Amino acid sequence: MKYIDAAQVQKKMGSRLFANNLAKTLFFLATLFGLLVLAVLIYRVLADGLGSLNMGFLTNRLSTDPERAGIMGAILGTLWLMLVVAPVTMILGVGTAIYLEEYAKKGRLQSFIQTNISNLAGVPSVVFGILGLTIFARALDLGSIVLAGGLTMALLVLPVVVVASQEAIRSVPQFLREASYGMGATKWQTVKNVVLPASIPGILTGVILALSRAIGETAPLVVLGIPALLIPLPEGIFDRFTILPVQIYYWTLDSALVAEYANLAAATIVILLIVLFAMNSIAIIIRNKFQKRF
Amino acid sequence: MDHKSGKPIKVSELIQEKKKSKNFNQTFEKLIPGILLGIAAISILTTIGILLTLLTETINFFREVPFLDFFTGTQLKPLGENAVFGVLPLLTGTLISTAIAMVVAIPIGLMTAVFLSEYASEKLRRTLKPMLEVLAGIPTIVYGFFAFTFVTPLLRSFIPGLEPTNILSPGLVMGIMIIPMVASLSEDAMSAVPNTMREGALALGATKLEVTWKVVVPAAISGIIASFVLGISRAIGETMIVAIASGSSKNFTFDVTQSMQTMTAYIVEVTGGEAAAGTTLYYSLYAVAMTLFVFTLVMNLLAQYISRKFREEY
Amino acid sequence: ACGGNDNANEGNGNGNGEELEGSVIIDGSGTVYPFMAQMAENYMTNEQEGVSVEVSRAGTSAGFKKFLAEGGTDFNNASRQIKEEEKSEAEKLGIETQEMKVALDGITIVINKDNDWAKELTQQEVIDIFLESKGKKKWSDVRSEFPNEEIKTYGPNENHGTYEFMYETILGEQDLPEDINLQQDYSTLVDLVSKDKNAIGFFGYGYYASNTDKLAAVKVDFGKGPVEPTLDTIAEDGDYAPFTRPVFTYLNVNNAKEKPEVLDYAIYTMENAQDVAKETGFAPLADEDVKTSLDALNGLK
Amino acid sequence: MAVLTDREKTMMKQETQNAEETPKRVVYNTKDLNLWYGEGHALKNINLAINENEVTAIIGPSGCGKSTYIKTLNRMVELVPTVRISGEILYRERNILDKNFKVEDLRTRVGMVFQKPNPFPKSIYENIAYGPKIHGIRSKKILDEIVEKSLRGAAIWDEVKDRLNQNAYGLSGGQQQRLCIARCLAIEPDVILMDEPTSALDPISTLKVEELVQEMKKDYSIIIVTHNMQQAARISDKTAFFLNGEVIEFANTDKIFSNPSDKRTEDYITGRFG
Amino acid sequence: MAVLTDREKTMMKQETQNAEETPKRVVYNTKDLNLWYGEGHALKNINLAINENEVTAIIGPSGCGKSTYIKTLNRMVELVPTVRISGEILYRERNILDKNFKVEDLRTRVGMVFQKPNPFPKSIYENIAYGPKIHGIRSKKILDEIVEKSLRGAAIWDEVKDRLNQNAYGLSGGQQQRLCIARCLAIEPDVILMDEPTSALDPISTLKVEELVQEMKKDYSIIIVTHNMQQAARISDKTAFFLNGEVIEFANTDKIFSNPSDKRTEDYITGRFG
Ligand SMILES: Nc1ncnc2c1ncn2[C@@H]1O[C@H](COP(=O)(O)OP(=O)(O)OP(=O)(O)O)[C@@H](O)[C@H]1O
Ligand SMILES: Nc1ncnc2c1ncn2[C@@H]1O[C@H](COP(=O)(O)OP(=O)(O)OP(=O)(O)O)[C@@H](O)[C@H]1O
Ligand SMILES: [Mg+2]
Ligand SMILES: [Mg+2]
Ligand SMILES: O=P([O-])([O-])[O-]
Repeated sequence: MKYIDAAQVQKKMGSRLFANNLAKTLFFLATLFGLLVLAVLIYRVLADGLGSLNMGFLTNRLSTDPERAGIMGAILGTLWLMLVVAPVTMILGVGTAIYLEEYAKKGRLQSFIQTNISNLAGVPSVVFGILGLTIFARALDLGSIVLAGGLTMALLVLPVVVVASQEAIRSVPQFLREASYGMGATKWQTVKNVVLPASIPGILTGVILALSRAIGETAPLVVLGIPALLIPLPEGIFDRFTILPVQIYYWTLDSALVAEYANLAAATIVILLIVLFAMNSIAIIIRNKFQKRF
Repeated sequence: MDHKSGKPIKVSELIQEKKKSKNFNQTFEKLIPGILLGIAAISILTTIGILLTLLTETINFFREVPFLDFFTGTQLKPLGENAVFGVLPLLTGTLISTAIAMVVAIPIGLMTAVFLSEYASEKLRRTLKPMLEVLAGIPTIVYGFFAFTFVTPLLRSFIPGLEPTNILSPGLVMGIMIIPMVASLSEDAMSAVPNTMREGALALGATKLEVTWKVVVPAAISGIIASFVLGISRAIGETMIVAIASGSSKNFTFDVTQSMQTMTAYIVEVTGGEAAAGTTLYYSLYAVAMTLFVFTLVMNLLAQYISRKFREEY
Repeated sequence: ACGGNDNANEGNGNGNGEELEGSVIIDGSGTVYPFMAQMAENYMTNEQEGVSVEVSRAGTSAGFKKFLAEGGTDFNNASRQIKEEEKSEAEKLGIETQEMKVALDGITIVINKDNDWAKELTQQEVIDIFLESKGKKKWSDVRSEFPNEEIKTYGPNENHGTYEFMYETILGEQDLPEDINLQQDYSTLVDLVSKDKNAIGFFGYGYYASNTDKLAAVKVDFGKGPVEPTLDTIAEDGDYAPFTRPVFTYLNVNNAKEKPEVLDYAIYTMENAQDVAKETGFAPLADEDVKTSLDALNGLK
Repeated sequence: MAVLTDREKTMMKQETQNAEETPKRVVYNTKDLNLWYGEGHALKNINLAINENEVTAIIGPSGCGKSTYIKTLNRMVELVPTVRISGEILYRERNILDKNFKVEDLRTRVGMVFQKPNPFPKSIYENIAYGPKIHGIRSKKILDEIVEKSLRGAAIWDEVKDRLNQNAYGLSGGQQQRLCIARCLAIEPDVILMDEPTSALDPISTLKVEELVQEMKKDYSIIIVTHNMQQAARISDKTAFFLNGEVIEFANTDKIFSNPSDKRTEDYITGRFG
Repeated sequence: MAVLTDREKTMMKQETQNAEETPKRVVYNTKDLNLWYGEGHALKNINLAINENEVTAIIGPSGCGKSTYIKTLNRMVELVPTVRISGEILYRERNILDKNFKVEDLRTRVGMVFQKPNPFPKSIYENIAYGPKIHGIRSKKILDEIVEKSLRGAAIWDEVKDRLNQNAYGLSGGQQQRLCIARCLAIEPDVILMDEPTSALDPISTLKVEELVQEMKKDYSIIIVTHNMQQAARISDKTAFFLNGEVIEFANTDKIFSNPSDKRTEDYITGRFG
């Protein structure tokens, strides 16, 4: 007995193929949708921001007067912040990764730390802000200075660095370690002289990605209490500071009061995006350059 | 054991000599695991720190505001003489914005994933993916600006009742922000489905669409659902977009054209505005943050559980 | 006030002395913020480059909480006078405060540009609109010829002195409407009112003055015909007097004694208050008010 | 030829007689087929005519193009993006390489069984019902019948009839492979392509599949790629020997294994290379 | 025994004579060694005494425990977390399995060369200098001398002397392997362990390494694991035959290859299994 009727199959074929093509188009459009929004977003930001973007805007201090306002303070603040975040996450992130990959015995403690890190990665950034506010700004009485903001941010991006470093360390072939042990090297010598140098590109990529995340984060620092108007330039990690995204935030909010602030916010976004783009490009270059060397 | 070159150096003797002076290094070597463990413990300390700070102040909060009042109260008036602390307005704000975001992110993200993993040629995939990654790398504050200065006015031009600050616009923009996340995690899950499975279906005369919906998606479903859950968690925790574009009305409403406040935006408002230590208002910050933390933690654990437990065996 | 301490000689109120360093932390009124921000900016650009003056705007009441605390702020801007309980809190903490009246402000009732019916209201009508008890839900409830549309009321939230001035002085401590939209940021309020045809809101004159392209101010009839709030009508004995109030900043005297830059800034503020007030949408003080404050400050040296 | 057992020889003889008694119709006629993966020329001037209701075996050393050829027959090879094809493949007189020819159509008529069993991660029942369902058969009753018939056809019904709703991955490798055959039978194909269907199976499962292939010949035309020369000898009517993308020899199986005309064929089947 | 060439036989004879002329001192004495990977019993009651200045070959089929044994000799096997060991291994009379014995010390005296060349991704110079440096030798002059001496010792000096600062991964596989041997010589070990050092190399490189091993015997004791029986026969003095984690036979190489006492040894070296 024939169950499958060839004529029937033929008849259905047309509509099935049509559905397939329709779906393909739909899926393609869906993919384009995200990119279209990206294009509109960038266009809008450029259209609003380019007019205000000039040397003065980059080098001037903040001001309530949109004509005179500049983002030198925010740029310096961002730099100082990175100067805290980079070494702290690097030390904590790489240290944790080395511990997990090279020293920890596979077991409860190790998987506990591992789970903990992946959960930390999912904690909303505003909660980190509260942590920073409570511990660094208040309990340690640092106030909202670069150091407090940097430590908060460092904890926030720590999981990124840990995970990237772990992957980098894991990708160092076992035979290199064996070669080193075979020479009578101790574990730490092996880690320091063989494992770390070989995994540096991966670690650096992770650190750069973490930094670019930190550069764009706003909520934790707003929670930490960064003033809306801070004219003096920060001169060190113990100064109060502002950063680019926070500046964007206040200018966007106040654009209802002074319409030109919206343009300042857009101009700041342009700078922020350029910085992020540059950092990501560096990360990609490092990744491509040092991939697959064994 | 002198080597044939006949040179006077005896490395093994040199090594023996050096060994005597290496005591410092040896103690250092012994300390290393401890030091590294200490560093690794910082991540745990961070979690403990979060939990402790949230918990202590939350307990203080519940000394002043009854637990039930907080979780069942539809009124949130944190300021003034007769402050009322009901978290429901914030919860609805959070859940509604999350729902709007997911209505955007789930279908578009999934369709994007399907297109990239099943339909796009390798070359197209390699150009589209990095562009989506750019979308994922844009700071949320930029999305906030975009929602406030572009999307809201755009929506207001054809939704008459839409308030200047409303939950709809940030919800939509949040959805767009989450698309790349859903897309890339779902795509990973689908790429993990072995090709032999696709070939099996294609060989039966199935079209790509049929292969996708009836074979690939079901096989990758755990990873796909995990990506949705992570997206939800991300939406719940998102702060700046709503803080900028949704205003700070603490209305208990389900009308998406209205201004609503999310838990995250409340935290920003309270800390940015006042938060003089010791007041109920100050404690409420922690109670809300605790609620937020628990929500996202549950979501993250759920995502991990789903992708671990229901991982298909093929 | 005694003049005999070490720091006194260093603090130089005339701004032509030696370079100062350090920081001055100011919080409080959002109404006063534009005034104080401008003042701070002038001070830092023209006077003392080395001093960092930070101005925030949590609102008068919230600001007092930060002011009256261990290691609190140096100044608190206020759009109302310090309250009794705040004074006793200060005493308890051993904080000596110095009141500095800096300018005059008029509570301005703002409406949407497209609102063509409520451009003039009587004082009573304004009060009725902002009272829950009067139940004015629709514009037609106010005057029958007004449109039959819902009134949307807006105002700053309870952190703000402006709210309290409204509640205590104008409304006689009666509740505002249940559904009034209260906001933390004045910018949000401006935005909301400018986009809602049925909106009516209230805040300091300055925020109206810098947004005349987006908002309209209601001319209030206090019995002698409609009065538009302007820098001229806003004065303690001016036509807009019933809605006029002085705005202040409060100085932490303990800090001023410890930190010469704080006192220096306080003196600078009073010396320039009248000019900056005009620039930022406030009515200037009378000369004698300035002098009273300056004398008190100079006494702290 | 020591490689062949007596049983195999007898079988071969029977087949050959069969083949001679009734001249068969051609299902697949390949003409001057060339195929490139990018720059790699994987199939060179293939000419082969494959008969209805026969088992045609394709043998040859690794990399000679066996899989490529069989995958060309249902155009599955096009899943590799770099593929270029020239020549003609006539299936039932129509050129399947024609742009207008719908691959879905072709694949509905031509089933395929792969080297590694590849059931879907669904229930046994759903695995079989998948094909009929996509072709629009919804009726539960008909589906039930198809499932039973196909599983019987693949000689696995008795082993799974009590657990049709269990996941297919609970089956052993051999059972999975027969399930895949059943899945392929469910859409009642005309031709069945098999790419080393037993190479992942243990000897007993292999035997079962081999018997099944013999059995199915009645109803289907079967083309089977195999590494295992004994298997080709045991079950096929015709054998094609591929080498470096070329067909070196194509003839009745007993001829190939007892008296190959090409030296390279002989070298290969006597194990001198490959 | 057809497997051995004449050259090999001659060589064996010489060695054997040598061995008989001067009785050698024992470097490694393994007593009742047992080793488990988790539940898997990989080494069973190993007893072996290995002589100074000899080449000892370890042969046996895949998985018999050759690598495991040789890695136990420098306790490298402990890098696998699940390993458990019982018994004694005396190196120069001291039990290396003793808790107090520092593995770093042991490994400084006992060098190891691995199956796959594993230079560090550093310059050739740095590869050789690595060992001396970790042991605290900093002087550039001394390091220079060590590098030259070691590279000469591994018969690769002439090939690389002009590009000492280039990355070691630029070398061919055979050169890399000799570099690894040189690296191991740089710390002047007493014993050198080699785990199939030539299995990843081409025949010519293999020959070079084999010659080198012969050469190095003067100064070092060498233990070499090999898959290649001819190699064992060519270069070793003693041979141990492992099977399933046991030492089946341990004797002079010529004895093992010409007249094995165990049937299994004979089966293995005549290629009957493995
Ligand atoms: N996807 C591909 N891309 C490029 N070249 C391929 C691809 N698949 C196969 N080839 C090449 O085509 C040639 C034929 O491969 P094919 O898989 O058809 O061989 P085969 O006879 O099936 O071998 P085996 O017995 O190992 O399965 C080989 O040289 C192979 O390297
Ligand atoms: N890391 C490990 N974990 C568990 N078992 C292992 C491990 N390494 C080796 N084994 C097991 O121990 C036994 C001996 O392995 P070993 O590597 O010593 O064999 P071998 O003789 O060197 O083989 P080959 O010639 O293939 O290198 C094998 O059964 C192997 O599966
Ligand atoms: Mg193949
Ligand atoms: Mg081995
Ligand atoms: O911000 P206020 O001036 O209303 O306190």
